Amino acid sequence: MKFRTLGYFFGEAFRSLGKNSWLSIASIATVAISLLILGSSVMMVLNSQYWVQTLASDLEIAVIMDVDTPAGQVKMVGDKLRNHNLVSEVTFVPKAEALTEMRQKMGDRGDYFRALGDQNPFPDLFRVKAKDPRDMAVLAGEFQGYQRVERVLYGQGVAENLLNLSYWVRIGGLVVMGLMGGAAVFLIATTIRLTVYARRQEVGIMKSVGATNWFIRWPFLLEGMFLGFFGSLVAVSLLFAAYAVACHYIQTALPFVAVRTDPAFLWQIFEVLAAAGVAIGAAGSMISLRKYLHV
Amino acid sequence: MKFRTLGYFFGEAFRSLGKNSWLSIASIATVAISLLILGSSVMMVLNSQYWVQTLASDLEIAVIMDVDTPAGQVKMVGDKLRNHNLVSEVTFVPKAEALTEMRQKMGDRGDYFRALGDQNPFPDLFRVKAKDPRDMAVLAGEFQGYQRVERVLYGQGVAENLLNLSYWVRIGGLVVMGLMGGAAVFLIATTIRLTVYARRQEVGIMKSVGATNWFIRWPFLLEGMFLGFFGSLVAVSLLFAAYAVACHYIQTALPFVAVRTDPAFLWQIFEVLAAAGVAIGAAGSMISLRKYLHV
Amino acid sequence: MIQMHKVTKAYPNGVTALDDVTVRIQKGSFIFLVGPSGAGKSTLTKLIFREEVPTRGQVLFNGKSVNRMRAREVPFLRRQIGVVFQDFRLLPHKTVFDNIAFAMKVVEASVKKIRYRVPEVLEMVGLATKVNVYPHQLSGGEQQRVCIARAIVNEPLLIIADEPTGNLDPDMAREIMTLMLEINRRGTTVVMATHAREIVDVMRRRVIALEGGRIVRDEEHGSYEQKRGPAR
Amino acid sequence: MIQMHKVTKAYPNGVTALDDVTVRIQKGSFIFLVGPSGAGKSTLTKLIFREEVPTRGQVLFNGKSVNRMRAREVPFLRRQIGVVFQDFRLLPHKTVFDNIAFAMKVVEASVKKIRYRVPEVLEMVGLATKVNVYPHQLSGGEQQRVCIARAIVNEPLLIIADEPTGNLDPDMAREIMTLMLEINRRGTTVVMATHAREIVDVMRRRVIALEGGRIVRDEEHGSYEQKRGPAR
Ligand SMILES: Nc1ncnc2c1ncn2[C@@H]1O[C@H](COP(=O)(O)OP(=O)(O)OP(=O)(O)O)[C@@H](O)[C@H]1O
Ligand SMILES: Nc1ncnc2c1ncn2[C@@H]1O[C@H](COP(=O)(O)OP(=O)(O)OP(=O)(O)O)[C@@H](O)[C@H]1O
Ligand SMILES: [Mg+2]
Ligand SMILES: [Mg+2]
Repeated sequence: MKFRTLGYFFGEAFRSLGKNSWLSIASIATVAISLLILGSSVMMVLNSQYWVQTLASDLEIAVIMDVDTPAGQVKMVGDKLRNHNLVSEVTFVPKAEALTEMRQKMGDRGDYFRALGDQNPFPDLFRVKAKDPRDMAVLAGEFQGYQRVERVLYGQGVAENLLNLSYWVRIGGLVVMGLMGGAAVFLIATTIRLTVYARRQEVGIMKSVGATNWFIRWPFLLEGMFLGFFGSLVAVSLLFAAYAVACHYIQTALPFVAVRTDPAFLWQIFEVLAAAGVAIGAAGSMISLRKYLHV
Repeated sequence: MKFRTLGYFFGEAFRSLGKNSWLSIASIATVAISLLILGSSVMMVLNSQYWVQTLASDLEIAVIMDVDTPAGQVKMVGDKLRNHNLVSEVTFVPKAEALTEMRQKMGDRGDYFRALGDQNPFPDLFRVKAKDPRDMAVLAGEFQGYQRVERVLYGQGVAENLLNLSYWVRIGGLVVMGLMGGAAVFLIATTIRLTVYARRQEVGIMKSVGATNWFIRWPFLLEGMFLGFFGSLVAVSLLFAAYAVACHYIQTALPFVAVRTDPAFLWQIFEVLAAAGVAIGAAGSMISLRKYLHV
Repeated sequence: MIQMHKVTKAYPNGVTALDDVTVRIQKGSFIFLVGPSGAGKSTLTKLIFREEVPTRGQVLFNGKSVNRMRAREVPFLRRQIGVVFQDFRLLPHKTVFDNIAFAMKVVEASVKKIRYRVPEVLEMVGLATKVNVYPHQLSGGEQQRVCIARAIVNEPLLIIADEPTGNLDPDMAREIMTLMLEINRRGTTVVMATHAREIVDVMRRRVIALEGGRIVRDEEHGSYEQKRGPAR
Repeated sequence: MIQMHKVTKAYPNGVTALDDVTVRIQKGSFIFLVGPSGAGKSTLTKLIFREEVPTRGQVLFNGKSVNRMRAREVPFLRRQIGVVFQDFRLLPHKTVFDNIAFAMKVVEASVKKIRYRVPEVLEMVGLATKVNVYPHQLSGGEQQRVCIARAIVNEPLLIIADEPTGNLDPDMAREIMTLMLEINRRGTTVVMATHAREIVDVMRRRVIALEGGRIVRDEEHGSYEQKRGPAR
């Protein structure tokens, strides 16, 4: 293939884009809508996973000492916890603090603690964070065996539930993404198939003056790829705009929900969508052309 | 217009559906995908609204009596509450029960209540449900004025928040539905536009042998409406199947979430989607034909 | 029946296809339009059934202005005119039968009449055996004859035939001409654009010669070319 | 150059367009294909550039079997053959220039050559003024000439012309025939299906007459119709 033929291919692709402008716009819009759906589900999945991870890493194990443990022994247990290689963080909550905390948690009804007078029925305790939340069950079991530890609490199953949830969110997200991706390819294949269908006569004429299949294919293929790419640009712009708004809203209204806003993440999303757009456009063109090339 | 011409219109519409079978399938699939998206957002909105409503109607006002109120006066207040015409339900929670309940709520740490010995610092109280959750603020103010009522609690703003949420869910849902509906019309208009574009030559020929615009339009219009209708059938089938699965899952996994499964609701959804499908098909055809009828 | 008064047609790209043409065509007449390729013959016929509108001037059909006609009336104008298009214009997704039946359905003819009339006209143009095939399955001449059959099927007041014998062998061309004459004898006006010298010279009807968009000759019993001495 | 051996072509709908045709066409010859509408002329030409494949029999082009050829080779066969299609087959979204240039781009001709050659062939067919218009903006005869220009632009080994003068006036037809003869004189083989009796009779070249899919006549210096007495 000579270089000038390459130029011809690009020229044809662009000319066709310009000439069938409303058709091009429709195709771009279709790609954009599909990728928008795809993109938002990707973002939702990644974010909810991220949130669950953040949540999970906030989970802690409460190691409660016997009420009457001497301070020395409490310190020993604390050191042991701090030096454990699966533990990332240990906070000590002395008796006094525990009482205050409890009162706060009880809110209005906490007033009734006044009935307790000066007694402090609370023990010393440690809040322990695991490096990997999945180790919590193991750690809890281990801590239980330490001396003068009355009991170990770690959310009574919340951690497992959250981790489970994260797993299901990932699975569900993959399913949704798969479906949406399929729908997108289908929509674009349909669109491009129709444009090729509308031009089947032309394809026949080209073949009858001696054009090879690839000579006919390339301009269509490039056209499809450009359409896909432009569509992904539109999708990314809209998606990022909507995401910025959503992030702002979430961060003010639901501050405890973690969202990802780092440029690397956004760039990755852009890359994925652009690649998907181009691939979808190319795939759509190829699928559509197969039928009409047997002239 | 003569009756036989009507027959011709239907005949043409069906022949074209059959002849361009893959095109028909593509269009039906497009309609189905669009309506599926539309339908799921409708269902999600309606269900979340329903859930919020159910939640809100579960909300109650706690009317807390002075700790030392004599039983007679407590009963009087109870009667007054029960006879109030905005109140739907009143439950009496005597002191003893309140203590037990409190202990349960405190879970393990509740053990520390043992320190209280035989003292019961809790008052008698009533749990009151309003007929309409929106009246709660007014009722709470009124109850506050009753004799020997120490204080009135009603979720410290939870009710308002939920009602607010319900409002925002409705608004958000309408926005999503509007967008999805628009996308659906656009996709279908594009599809039908392309089929008409592929047949623009035919339209020109028809006009040049003396066919009126409506004579040309009707078969296309009927074709579009059939495509839309079949698409909505597919969408409804898939939607209901998915909904059945989702309901089953939700009812076992999240029993506190209320879902609507009454046939009237499903029938309504079907009607809305079928009408939307037909309307979308017709609109798509009309939009598409406009351009090529000026031959 | 047709009157053109100082008609000029310039296409949007600047080509002037007709230039100040004035012509009057009587009801029941048989007219040949001749002239070199690109002279404006097809353009002239297109003005009559309003496929094109003139840039300047007036076109009247049965006393009614064609170029000032409202869009709603155009189909009813066209139903009075049977056109044999130079490029055939057959509906590709309809069989020969349905192509012709379509022209009848447009005027809401009865199913019975369609069943009777379509085979009849196909017989006239010698295509009785090709009722149920699609246009792309026909030879060039056969397509042309389907187009002729469609033009005559509704017994229009006027038949416009643009090069109706271009793809036909001389025998078939003669038959088609006989058919046209027969139809003309029954009162239908016929306007035919043609390059078939033999036919024009034999028939000796009114000949309007165009060249570069102008009428250069209009003879009552004319020949294909300017007479030089006696007719051969 | 072309050999057909016992070739039968039956279309899927059962029509037998060619029936046991055996013919041999020498390199450099000029051949007329005549016969009534639907005789099988177009079908015969379509077998040569493999638009259709025969139901039975062999078609050879330059000693190579056309009907057994692999799909990949077909474009290269077609590039050796310039075809004037009966239905023109111009690309509707390309200008006259681009329609012809397309045939050159297919063979990867240089931009310089295209710029030089396209106006040259348009000049030959008398369309120098219509370089930048689209096919639908041309008259029937002009479209036909664009198709002729496209067929000759790559200087093919063989030119197949299917009714190339059907939409042309006699003067223009004569010019085109002169052009074809000129090209033939330079060594190009020409196969022309035609109904133009005058042209065939004047040129006195080899005439192959088809009727109902069979060769009914094959004369070295033939006329359009069976000779009855001396040529007129
Ligand atoms: N749609 C159009 N746009 C621009 N120019 C046009 C259009 N149609 C025709 N022309 C030009 O107008 C002139 C007359 O065209 P017309 O089709 O009337 O010729 P004609 O006499 O029918 O020729 P032929 O015998 O070749 O069919 C030609 O030069 C042609 O190129
Ligand atoms: N694709 C097709 N499918 C079915 N039948 C066909 C097809 N093409 C041509 N035929 C039939 O084959 C026969 C020969 O057709 P062909 O086109 O070869 O005729 P022709 O000699 O070129 O006629 P003309 O002079 O009218 O162009 C005709 O009866 C025609 O109806
Ligand atoms: Mg013309
Ligand atoms: Mg032919």
